[in-house]
Amino acid sequence: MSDIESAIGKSPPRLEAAEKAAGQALFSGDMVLPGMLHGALLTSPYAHARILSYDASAALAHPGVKAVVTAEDITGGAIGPLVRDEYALARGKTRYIGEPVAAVAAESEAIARLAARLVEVEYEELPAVATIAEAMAEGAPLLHEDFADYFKIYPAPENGGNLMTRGEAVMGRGTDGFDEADIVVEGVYEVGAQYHAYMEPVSVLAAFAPDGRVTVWSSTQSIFRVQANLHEGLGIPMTKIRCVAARVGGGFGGKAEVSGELVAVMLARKAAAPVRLVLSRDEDMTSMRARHPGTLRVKTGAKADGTLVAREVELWFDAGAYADDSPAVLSVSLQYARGPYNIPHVHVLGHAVYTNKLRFGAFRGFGNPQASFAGESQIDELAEKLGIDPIELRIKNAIKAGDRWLGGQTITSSALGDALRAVRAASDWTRPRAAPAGCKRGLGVSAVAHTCAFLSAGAIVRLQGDGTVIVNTGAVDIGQGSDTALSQMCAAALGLDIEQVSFATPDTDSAPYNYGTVASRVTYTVGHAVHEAAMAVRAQLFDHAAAMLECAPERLELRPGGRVGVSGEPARNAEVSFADIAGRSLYAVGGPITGSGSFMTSDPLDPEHTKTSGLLDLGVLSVRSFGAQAVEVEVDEATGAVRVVEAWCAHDAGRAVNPGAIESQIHGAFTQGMGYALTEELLWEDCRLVNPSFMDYKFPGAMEAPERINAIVLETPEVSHPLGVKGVAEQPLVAAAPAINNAVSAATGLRLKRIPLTPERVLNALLAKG
Amino acid sequence: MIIEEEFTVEAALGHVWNCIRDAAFVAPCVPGCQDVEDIGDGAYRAAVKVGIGPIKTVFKLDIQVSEEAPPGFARIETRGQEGTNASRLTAKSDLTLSAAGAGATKVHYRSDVQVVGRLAKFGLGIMKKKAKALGAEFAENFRAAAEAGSPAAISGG
Amino acid sequence: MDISLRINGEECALSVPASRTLLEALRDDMALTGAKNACNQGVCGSCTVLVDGMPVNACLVLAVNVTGRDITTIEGLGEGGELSVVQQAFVDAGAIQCGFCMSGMIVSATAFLAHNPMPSRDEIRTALSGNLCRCSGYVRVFDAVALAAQRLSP
Amino acid sequence: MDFYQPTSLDAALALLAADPEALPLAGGATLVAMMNADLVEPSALVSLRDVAELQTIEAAADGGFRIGAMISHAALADEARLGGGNEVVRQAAARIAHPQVRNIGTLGGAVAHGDPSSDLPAALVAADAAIEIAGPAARRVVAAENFFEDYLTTALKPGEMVSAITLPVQPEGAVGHYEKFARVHGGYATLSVAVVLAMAGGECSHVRVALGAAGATPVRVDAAEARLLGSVLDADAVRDAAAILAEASDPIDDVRGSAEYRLMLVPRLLGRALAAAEGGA
Repeated sequence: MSDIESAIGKSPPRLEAAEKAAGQALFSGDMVLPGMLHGALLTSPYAHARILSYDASAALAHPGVKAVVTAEDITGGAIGPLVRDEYALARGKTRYIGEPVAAVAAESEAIARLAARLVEVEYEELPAVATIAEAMAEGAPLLHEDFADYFKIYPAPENGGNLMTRGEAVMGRGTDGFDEADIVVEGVYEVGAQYHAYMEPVSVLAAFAPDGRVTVWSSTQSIFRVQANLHEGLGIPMTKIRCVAARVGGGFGGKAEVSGELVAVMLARKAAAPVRLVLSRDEDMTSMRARHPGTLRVKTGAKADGTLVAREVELWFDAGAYADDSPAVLSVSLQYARGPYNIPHVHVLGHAVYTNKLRFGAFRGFGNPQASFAGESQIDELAEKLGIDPIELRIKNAIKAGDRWLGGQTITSSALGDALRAVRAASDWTRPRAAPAGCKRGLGVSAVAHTCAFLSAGAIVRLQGDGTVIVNTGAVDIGQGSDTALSQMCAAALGLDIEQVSFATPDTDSAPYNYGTVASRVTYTVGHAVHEAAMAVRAQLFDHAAAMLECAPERLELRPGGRVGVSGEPARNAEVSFADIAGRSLYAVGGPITGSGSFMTSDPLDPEHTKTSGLLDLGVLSVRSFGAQAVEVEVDEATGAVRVVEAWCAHDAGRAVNPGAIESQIHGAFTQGMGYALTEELLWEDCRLVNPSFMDYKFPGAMEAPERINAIVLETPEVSHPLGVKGVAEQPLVAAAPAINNAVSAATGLRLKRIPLTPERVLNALLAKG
Repeated sequence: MIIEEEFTVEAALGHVWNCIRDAAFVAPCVPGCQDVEDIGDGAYRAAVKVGIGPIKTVFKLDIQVSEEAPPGFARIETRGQEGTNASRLTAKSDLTLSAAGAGATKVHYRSDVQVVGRLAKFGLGIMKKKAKALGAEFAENFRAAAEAGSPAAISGG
Repeated sequence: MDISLRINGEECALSVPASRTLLEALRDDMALTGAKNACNQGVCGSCTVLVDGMPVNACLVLAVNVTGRDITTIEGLGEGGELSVVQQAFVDAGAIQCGFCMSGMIVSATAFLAHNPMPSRDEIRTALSGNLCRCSGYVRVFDAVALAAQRLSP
Repeated sequence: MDFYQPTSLDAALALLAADPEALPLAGGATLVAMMNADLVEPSALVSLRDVAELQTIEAAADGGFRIGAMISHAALADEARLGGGNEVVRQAAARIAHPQVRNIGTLGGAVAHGDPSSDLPAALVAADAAIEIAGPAARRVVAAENFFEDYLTTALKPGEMVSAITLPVQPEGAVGHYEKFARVHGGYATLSVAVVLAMAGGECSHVRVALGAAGATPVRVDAAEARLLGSVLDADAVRDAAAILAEASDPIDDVRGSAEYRLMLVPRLLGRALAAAEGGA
């Protein structure tokens, strides 16, 4: 790395850190506009019911109420990223308790909330299905009778009743491969529903200008997904939709698709006034989305020497009342059900099923946490039966550069072996752990792979009058630090210091298209476009400099701090500054210097390598990065309580743009994965969510934080990226639950197959084991 | 949330059936029941005061006997709300009466109650215990009333 | 009701209904939107402010009940546009990610350090047990408080 | 909603008597949380903030303590004088939620709320505390054990409020210990065991045990304590005592644990609490 690219590998504080520390950061719930009204939702009290009629008269008569909207105010079509099975508000039918049915705009939030309860809705209750079993039972009531007619972008099963999607992939000889196995292990694993618990509940501010153009500030992970949904769901042409990202208080996938934006826009339109809709915590937990709960039957076969030969998985996801991202989550989950190993014979089959519960959608890891909890737990069971050290077994079968993933995509670089060796050494793997009286301690391991290139992204880099540059990508920083990292990549490409780069607030009026801050993609995918755009600016800078210095562009070089000079002649007069060039371009020759970049992930699957059916086009998802974790836990034998003592998390970032930010992502993702493993579970009684509050849904606090989380950032440069970078924000969550489960096994000898590992479940298992 | 109660009344089946189907008779036995109105053909309206500690409210209920096989079985559908729709209640209850020798009657009722809204946020565990206690209290009141005399003989609640 | 609160050293007259929480008064009446509402039940700590120097959940305190008291919010920690030592330490330690919990976190840390100049890591952990964060995993948050303590100590 | 800030207990009581729908506002940790959740809409609030009489901790002549209702959990947790057997109350206050709530919540507020899974009720029963009640007509004292009647239901009559808690002088050498098990630190207890224990010559000379989150009220059984009295707190004695306590318990099923699990924890946490108290003796 020449000193030109010095902006990479540094950990400057985030660009917006000071603003956030001062309490000045403006989240959409903090924003106020003159004449602004407040929105509130009326949600369905029934899990499944036809909506017969509305009577908003009482609500409208209430002093301070300015507008009431229901499905009758919908002026667009159905929405949904993969199957259009949903509307801005429940339309014709309501399909889960807590589904938004109507909304009110009023002078205060209190009035809006009270008036929302005055909107009378006549329902005709229908039988509901609370579980996958009930939903798939013969003659079960159908949530989406006309599912077959919905617009879809994936191959859906025909007349499957409540079956939303069925995906399958077969590699090598499929299950016949088990005939090569000396030892086979099989088990059924269950995973609970995890809530994102972003600290900022869903919030939106929408305002129409007199010309009918709406501006929406919202807490979202993708301003373009908001724009697309407003267009599809309300029929507003994109020329009349401007989406701006306010500061976002965490998303973790929960804000990848729309949350309250359509309702706020409907209210703002009808009330002809700006409307701010901010959900309360229990509304957010009851009405929005969570991670897919489900069941995975996994079977793995290996030779006596530890060579993995066959893997079979059958997976059932409860997808809730609307698809949201479910078909994609299922496809990704299946693609990771083989695990990061060279298993030749694989057969994976998955189903996602509609039930009368809130929608299950994108959440950090996107189906991989479920598959990895089952797969990585079973690998440890196999290691025990084979009498091989769990890390040895993983290293032996670890996938390497040049190998092919399930589906046929070629692995461009793999640091899996390095990661496993790193955590083995760092955790002093073989040293037995002493535990206080009444407790047992153990060390567990897990391996992980996840993608970081997904769909498309654009970038524009513009030279400013003083020779600094501004980057505009439309990628929303939801707290993971992408504003800073992308600015660093741009600075590196132009030899600038980070202070010489500013980052444009994501705004559909000015930003190039970007799918969204999802799938660990921003560093790699958007980074690609930023680099390309910066190089386009570099070329224009060199053209100008060549003229100004009267030499061929090829003889020029970038010099740190925003200068272009003749290589080999360091003297002052043999260089020009970016500012000089900017002046020339703006006022003399050539016109403004702007570079743009555009990138599309394309790594088509190979049907010869893997037969698939019912899966999404996974060719738009590629470039895997690898990692491993070792975790030490302490189990209290009297209560069954599990505590994480310490964790060692090695993850390959290709080339660490901002090492500090990557370590922070590892700390946060591991802790979120620890919550998934130990305490976090949404619970239903039939179709009613019973713990929609932070009082009853517990995720790790300061007291639960491990004594140490050792973040180990590996750097195996990614050949397919100009700067060699990869994204790692989801991996550390994916690896946590299986590593913790394996550590509990090491400590107690138990082989638990259901998360979260609540104290009650652990104690009962301890007693059953005797 | 399931509330199930089974108790024996020292009175003849026919008599117990008449008692249980007479709203004016049953109302005083329901703890917190303030008034009940018979709207005809198995439909009733009732107001029931409910409280746990400082939380006090009145559920306005619409009750409909949806199925009936006198004198042994009745299915009752209930819908209600409190605090201008702050919470909503729906319940499906099955009531079965059977002769239990020597002029006694076994009363068994099982209702599946769903509460949504502010009261549901409060905590299912406590609500179940409270509901169970209300169920037991009703059983005790009804048994005493049914054994004491016929519907007409009942004094105010 | 007409009340007066001393907010960040400035006497503020307000007329609020009795049911208005201090959090609502700060955010809606005083446009001090640093304190956040992530749960409104006193569990998450994102609404932490100081009343007479003590960290409290502003969502559980009625504005009328703290009339005449000294209220300190995140906006009042810095001096003349400069970040306080604790605020700067959170920036420098890389503790801030999405930032939504940070106002409450920094206010809690500030009050804690005022009474515990050289805390152990466990004492820092206990002091912040009422401030939930979903992004950081708390590692850099503890580092930031330790850094602030070091910079504050003579 | 009206709001009053009287400066004397009598004035507060008069205000409460004038409006049966009015409620006293102590710290607000539970009351304001319920108001925020739309569960309670009092017609008036009588703030006790400026009632000095309720804000004192006095060492009583007999060596016990009289603690004013408006003492915050934080102040109670920092009260070094609450040692020996009364340590159980100090520890319980220190385990409530987290710093912010401990700075807001008050002893009187928590006691009047009467939530069996909160921390102070069981500790007060184990310490054999008495609840001083001030009413429009008269002042009366009720033993903590009889004060808690059901979920969120106490001996308080309309217009009455808790004015103070008196902790008795504990037996010589007694040690208090509050053992709380919750899914995460600061959460409501799945089960808690409050113990006051004195040992003499290696044998148990005094013991009071109360369980939190084990029923509608704190669970205490004479027979369980009798089984421990005179024993060396051997495993059998602890197991039998725990069985008696479990028999008298009727815990709820909720997200913090099933009833069965809570009952399973009774012997385990009782053993741990007694060992900790004995260690401290």
